[in-house]
Amino acid sequence: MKDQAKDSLVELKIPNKPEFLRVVRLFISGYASRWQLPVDEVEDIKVAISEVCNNAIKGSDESGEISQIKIKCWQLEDYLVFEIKDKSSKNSLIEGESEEDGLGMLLIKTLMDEVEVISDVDKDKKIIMKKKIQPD
Amino acid sequence: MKDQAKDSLVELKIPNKPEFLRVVRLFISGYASRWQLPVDEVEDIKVAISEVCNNAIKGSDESGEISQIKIKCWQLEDYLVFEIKDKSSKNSLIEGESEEDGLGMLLIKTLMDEVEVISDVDKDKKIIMKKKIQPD
Amino acid sequence: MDVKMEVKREEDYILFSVTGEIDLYNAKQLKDKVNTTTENAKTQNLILNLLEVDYIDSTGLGILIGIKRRTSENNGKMVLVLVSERISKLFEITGLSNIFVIKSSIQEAVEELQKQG
Amino acid sequence: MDVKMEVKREEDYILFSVTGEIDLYNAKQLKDKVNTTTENAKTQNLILNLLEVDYIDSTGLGILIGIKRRTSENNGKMVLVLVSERISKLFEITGLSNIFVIKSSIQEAVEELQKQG
Ligand SMILES: Nc1ncnc2c1ncn2[C@@H]1O[C@H](COP(=O)(O)OP(=O)(O)O)[C@@H](O)[C@H]1O
Ligand SMILES: Nc1ncnc2c1ncn2[C@@H]1O[C@H](COP(=O)(O)OP(=O)(O)O)[C@@H](O)[C@H]1O
Repeated sequence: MKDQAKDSLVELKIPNKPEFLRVVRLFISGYASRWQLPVDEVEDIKVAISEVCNNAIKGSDESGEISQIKIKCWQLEDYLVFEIKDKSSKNSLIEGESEEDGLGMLLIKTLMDEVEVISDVDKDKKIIMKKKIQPD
Repeated sequence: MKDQAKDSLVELKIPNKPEFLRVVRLFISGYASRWQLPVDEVEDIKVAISEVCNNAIKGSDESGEISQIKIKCWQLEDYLVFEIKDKSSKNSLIEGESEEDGLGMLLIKTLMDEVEVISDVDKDKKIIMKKKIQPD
Repeated sequence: MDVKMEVKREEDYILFSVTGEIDLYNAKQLKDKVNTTTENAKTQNLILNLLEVDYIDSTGLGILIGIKRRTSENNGKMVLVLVSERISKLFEITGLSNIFVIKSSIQEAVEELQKQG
Repeated sequence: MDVKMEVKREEDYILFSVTGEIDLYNAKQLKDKVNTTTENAKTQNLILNLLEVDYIDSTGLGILIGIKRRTSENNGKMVLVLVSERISKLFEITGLSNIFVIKSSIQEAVEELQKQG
């Protein structure tokens, strides 16, 4: 990992349960504030990441088994990069059936500059999202 | 790890740099709010953990090499348990020389119900702190 | 849950005022509270005052859609009260700003309901 | 840095008003700003208005001690303005509440300086 990424790399792991969504939101506010981002951009990131977590939590309910959602954030040149990994969700972190899921995906794709889904059936589901920031 | 701990286990890793202290503070607010703690208790936890992070950051400056501070939080019966690990700090996570360090230690020991330092020279420095909460 | 909802029953509408963050954790509780309140109420006209809502996710938006659908089925009218640019942005992105009647004060919402009378 | 400091030079004291969170990240910047401002100022009497400070750590407390020491060396007086129970609790725990002169309004702080005149 490049140095710049290394000294901006922060990782958060939460159980895939809805009561920890608030921790994610506050964590993101704290992280994004590190780069003096305008409030609106911080909120965009917060919503997008929360929606991915929503999918991971909803996708995992049936199994009932507690697994972790892993969120990694780092800076790469003019971007903040957010990688979210989750084991348990059956469907991919971004597709979903219900109307709500559709809203969630629309929010993720609109609020983030780049969205990439890397999900192979057996291993982790992974989504990488990028948000452009002025160079620090 | 006991089930109760497992479904309350949250982990945060930050670089040992002062600009990430704010992430820790917001993260703690989010985490502690999960247990409907009175605001004053949330602030106690925030100060105690930040002081341990201060020591880890100050202790690491000389080496200049970026390492991570790992913070784990979980519930154990009537307690919230906070474990903080850091590789680089020469001195232990709780001792310190300067007047400031003295203040920090005093705050940590006063604001937390239990404080245990486990630091063996070569491996990680580790401190475990507990705060009593009403059973959830 | 980090959200609060106050209910005010009026002659020809019920006012729900929500404060805080609406997410996957507490959205369902809100929906249940609205549904039980309106169940056999005299009026099916609702005003949802979101002025103090500072965060809403897709589940929150989803319950608003559900409440609107139910209100229409019961021949009621529903008006949202919303000014926050932040929250409005989410309504616009999802196209929901076209589906809901949105006013910027409770007074305007009440007038809107009377207009549609 | 997530902290702001405003300076107001008066005839017989300098007023520093701090807003936000004082931590390891920004404490030194605050100290430098106070020191450069008071360096060759007419008066060495300082009022540090902490009414809007919602977080302070040991480094923050440390710089307050340093500023007080320097002020005394320059035969100046220093008064803190503080009401937050949260912050006062940290002063009490560390015993600093006995070291500093602490008032609950700027007005009281000014009167305190005039008294010691
Ligand atoms: N995601 C969450 N999971 C669990 N508890 C939460 C969460 N978010 C907030 N809380 C806590 O719920 C408590 C109650 O929130 P509050 O807004 O006061 O509503 P109420 O007191 O009516 O439940 C607060 O102390 C808050 O910290
Ligand atoms: N720990 C931190 N590290 C870096 N930047 C931070 C930190 N905390 C806050 N900031 C950011 O610094 C920016 C400036 O903070 P602010 O309080 O507006 O003071 P100023 O604008 O005078 O620097 C804010 O956007 C905030 O997000």
